[in-house]
Amino acid sequence: MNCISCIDYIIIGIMVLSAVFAVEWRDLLAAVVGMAAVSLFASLLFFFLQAPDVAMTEAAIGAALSGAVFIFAIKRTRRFETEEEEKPGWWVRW
Amino acid sequence: MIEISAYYFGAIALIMIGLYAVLVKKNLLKMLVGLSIMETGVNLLLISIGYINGKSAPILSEGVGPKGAVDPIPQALVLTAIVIGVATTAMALSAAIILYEKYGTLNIEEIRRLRG
Amino acid sequence: MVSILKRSLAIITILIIGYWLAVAMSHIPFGQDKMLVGQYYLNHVKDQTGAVNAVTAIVVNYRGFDTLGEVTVLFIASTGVGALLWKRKRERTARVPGSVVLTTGTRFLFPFIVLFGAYIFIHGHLTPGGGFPGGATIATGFLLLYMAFTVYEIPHKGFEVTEGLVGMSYVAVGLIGLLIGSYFLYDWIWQTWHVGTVGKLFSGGFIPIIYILIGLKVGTELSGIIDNMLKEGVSGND
Amino acid sequence: MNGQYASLLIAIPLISAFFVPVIKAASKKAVMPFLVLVTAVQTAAAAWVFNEVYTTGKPIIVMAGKWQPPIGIDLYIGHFAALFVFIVAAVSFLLSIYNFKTIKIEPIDKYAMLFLLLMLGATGMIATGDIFNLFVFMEITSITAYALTAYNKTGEAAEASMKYMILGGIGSSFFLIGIAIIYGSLGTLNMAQIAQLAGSMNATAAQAGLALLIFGLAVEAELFPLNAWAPDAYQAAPHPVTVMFSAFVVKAGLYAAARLLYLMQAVGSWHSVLKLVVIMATLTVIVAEFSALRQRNVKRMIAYSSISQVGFIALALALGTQAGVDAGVFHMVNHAIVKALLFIAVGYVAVELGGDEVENFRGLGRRMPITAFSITIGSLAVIGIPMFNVFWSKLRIILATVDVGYTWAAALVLIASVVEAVYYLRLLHVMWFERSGERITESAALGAIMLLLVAVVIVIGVYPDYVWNLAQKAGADIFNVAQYIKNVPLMGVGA
Repeated sequence: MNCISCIDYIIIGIMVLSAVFAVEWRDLLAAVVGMAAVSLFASLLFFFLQAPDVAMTEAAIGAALSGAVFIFAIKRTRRFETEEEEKPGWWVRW
Repeated sequence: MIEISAYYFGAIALIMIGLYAVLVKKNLLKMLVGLSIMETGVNLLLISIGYINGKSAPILSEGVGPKGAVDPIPQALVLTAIVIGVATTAMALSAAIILYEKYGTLNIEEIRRLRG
Repeated sequence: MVSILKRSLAIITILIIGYWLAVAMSHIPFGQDKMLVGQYYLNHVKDQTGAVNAVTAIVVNYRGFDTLGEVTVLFIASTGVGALLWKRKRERTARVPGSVVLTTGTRFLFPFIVLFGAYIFIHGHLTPGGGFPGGATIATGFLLLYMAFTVYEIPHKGFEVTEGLVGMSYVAVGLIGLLIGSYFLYDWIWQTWHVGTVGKLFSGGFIPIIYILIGLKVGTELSGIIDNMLKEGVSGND
Repeated sequence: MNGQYASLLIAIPLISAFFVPVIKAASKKAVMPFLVLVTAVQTAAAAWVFNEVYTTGKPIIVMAGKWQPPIGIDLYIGHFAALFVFIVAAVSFLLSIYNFKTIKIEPIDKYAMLFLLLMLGATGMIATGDIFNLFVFMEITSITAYALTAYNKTGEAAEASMKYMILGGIGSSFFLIGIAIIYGSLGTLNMAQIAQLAGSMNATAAQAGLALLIFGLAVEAELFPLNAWAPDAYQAAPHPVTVMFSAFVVKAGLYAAARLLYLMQAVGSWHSVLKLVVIMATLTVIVAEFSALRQRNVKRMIAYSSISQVGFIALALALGTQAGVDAGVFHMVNHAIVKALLFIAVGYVAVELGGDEVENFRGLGRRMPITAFSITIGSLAVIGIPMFNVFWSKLRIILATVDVGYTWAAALVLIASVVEAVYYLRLLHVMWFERSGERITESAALGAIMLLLVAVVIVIGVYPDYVWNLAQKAGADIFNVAQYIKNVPLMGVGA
């Protein structure tokens, strides 16, 4: 088996799930929290993978600070996604 | 069927979810959340490449010899990549704030329409 | 209808990319020893750099050039955010003051947070951590101050000048290496004098010095970014 | 002097950029003159390095921290890097004078820092010899470029910058995945060692890794599917920044892509990646030329033309032959000069006449004769009229393309060139044969810069041999990987 202590399967599952939620939630604040959760679970995985330096940095910078910066941006803009998407991304067209 | 480890699977899944958000979503902040998730996925991929079964962290203090540690290079790379990711995110968010101040929306279709 | 079509098209593209990545990754076995250069670092890190933490030694010493670039990236981000959100007159717009718990807690905790951050970056060559998480911790302290007090602002002038001076000292440390050892970013402290014993605080050549500089720089820059994001232009001016 | 002093090329802009806040605290007026001083010093340093490399014929290997590659990071300043570092520095020097006229929006001190760091990023991308370090410099370049694109703080600028950021973010993630795959297979990050070991890599993994690296760089190099940001960014960015984009930021991306492409030539699936790049490049040329045809904004039109020329270069670099690479490098040099000239002149017109729409150019021949003359020469050169520099490189690219057997690509590219002639001649017609407005006194310094560039264009056009020789040496530097490996003093680790 490839798993290290087998708890990692569960954490990977939760991490992917929070990523899906982060992308699908309409409330941007919730989405940012989901993103921070992905970062936190990833930092836990880094710890399992014997990378404590990276785990610390990811927790401090990836989860906490970038989450904070996102929240400030939401505070200065708006909190909810608006309408349904219809066309492909706008870089596809010239 | 190809067989890959759970960590690779998780990392690739994060990359794909992030890419999906960037390609499909219309809200700028949502796209940036996607980019951020993608970056986390890439970092996880790099770290799991450096992992070696049964070896411990590359801090050679007590009881860990040069033969008993995992590969330190990917960890150093990811340290750099995380900081770069946060820098990009901060830049992108301030551009988003300007866009919102000018157009009053974060929806890219709306912005396009308002710009004419 | 069209939306579903486009969305499924995007999903199919992404699945193809994902499959392709998975195929490529399946040729890189997980959990096996594939080290080439990495093993060299592990074997020689103690006597060549005097640091115990191999990751730190790589980040600061072996691949110091990357780190210089990384510090620059953060500097660019702080400068860029400042340039984009620049307004002639700006002030904070927070209306709700922090609760009693938050304000007293912040007053009490702030020095300890800064101290802890400093501890993290000073011990970077011995324990996990280093300049980046340490600096981020310090920035978190300032973030707390911002949240607790509606009128608090960092001393901008001082922070900007510190940023600049600290960055210059980093390059200057590298240039001293160029002068002494005739190589840019040469570890002139450890390689010429072997100061200190491996595993103690006083060791690691220029790693502690650089990590202190990085910690200060990261702390001031991230606080600057937070400050810029939180302040809005006063209406009437542009 | 010791070759290690070439590291000053990185150290000078960096320490000066960090010094700007200190200067600003003393006096805000001093920032712009400081920029001129720094770029002048940088140009001198680059000229010294150029002279050193071309007289000794040996590349300078800068080893950071006295660590021999692959342990440490090395800067490989070979014939190509020496040539282009010099071009980067010289163009920046001209632009630092141009800045006085064109940059009026606050905060100028931050602009100065970003300007220096963009120059630093391009220099680093060209000089580095380590793929992760390449990533770091690529991020320095692109994050500075994002900030500078949005610098005018208009809605268009912010949108262009946002587009750039999102594509750039995808690109940099792909690049990092590419690094992960290559590192996972080979265990090293040094370019020379990668080239040495590339043959032992699994073909599928190598194909994926290389394609991801190229895709990541394609954002910077403006290749077709990933270049949608470019026209918007070129149009919205401050004028000096547009010049920098087209004169060397793109070139840095292209060079890095070409370098990685040729380093990996030992892998089994190499030709499929090469073919992919050829297709991307041809599409870039065609799409850009036809989009340029319907533009009313001159700056945007020239931006499209610039993209199509970049496609030309990419096509030449991806042919996989010595002749193609030489021609590509030659075209890079010519394109840098011509597009610097065109964008400087157009930006100057926009500053003086309040806009860069076609209407503003009506009767320019009488209103601003020197500028109009420069635009004319630049346009004729880009179209590929003989006796101007671009003619020679275009000719060589097409010959090389036919030589390899991509006749279809050569034909398509020729058609695109005809289209290019149409819209440039249309611009010239507006400038010279319509009349409006009265004469404006032109700035002497800018006139001198433009006339200098015009002179360079004509001199290279009449005597192409000197630059062609340089381009051949520089091309050999990219193409001859065995020599590259031999030049880097690799330490025997593992391999």
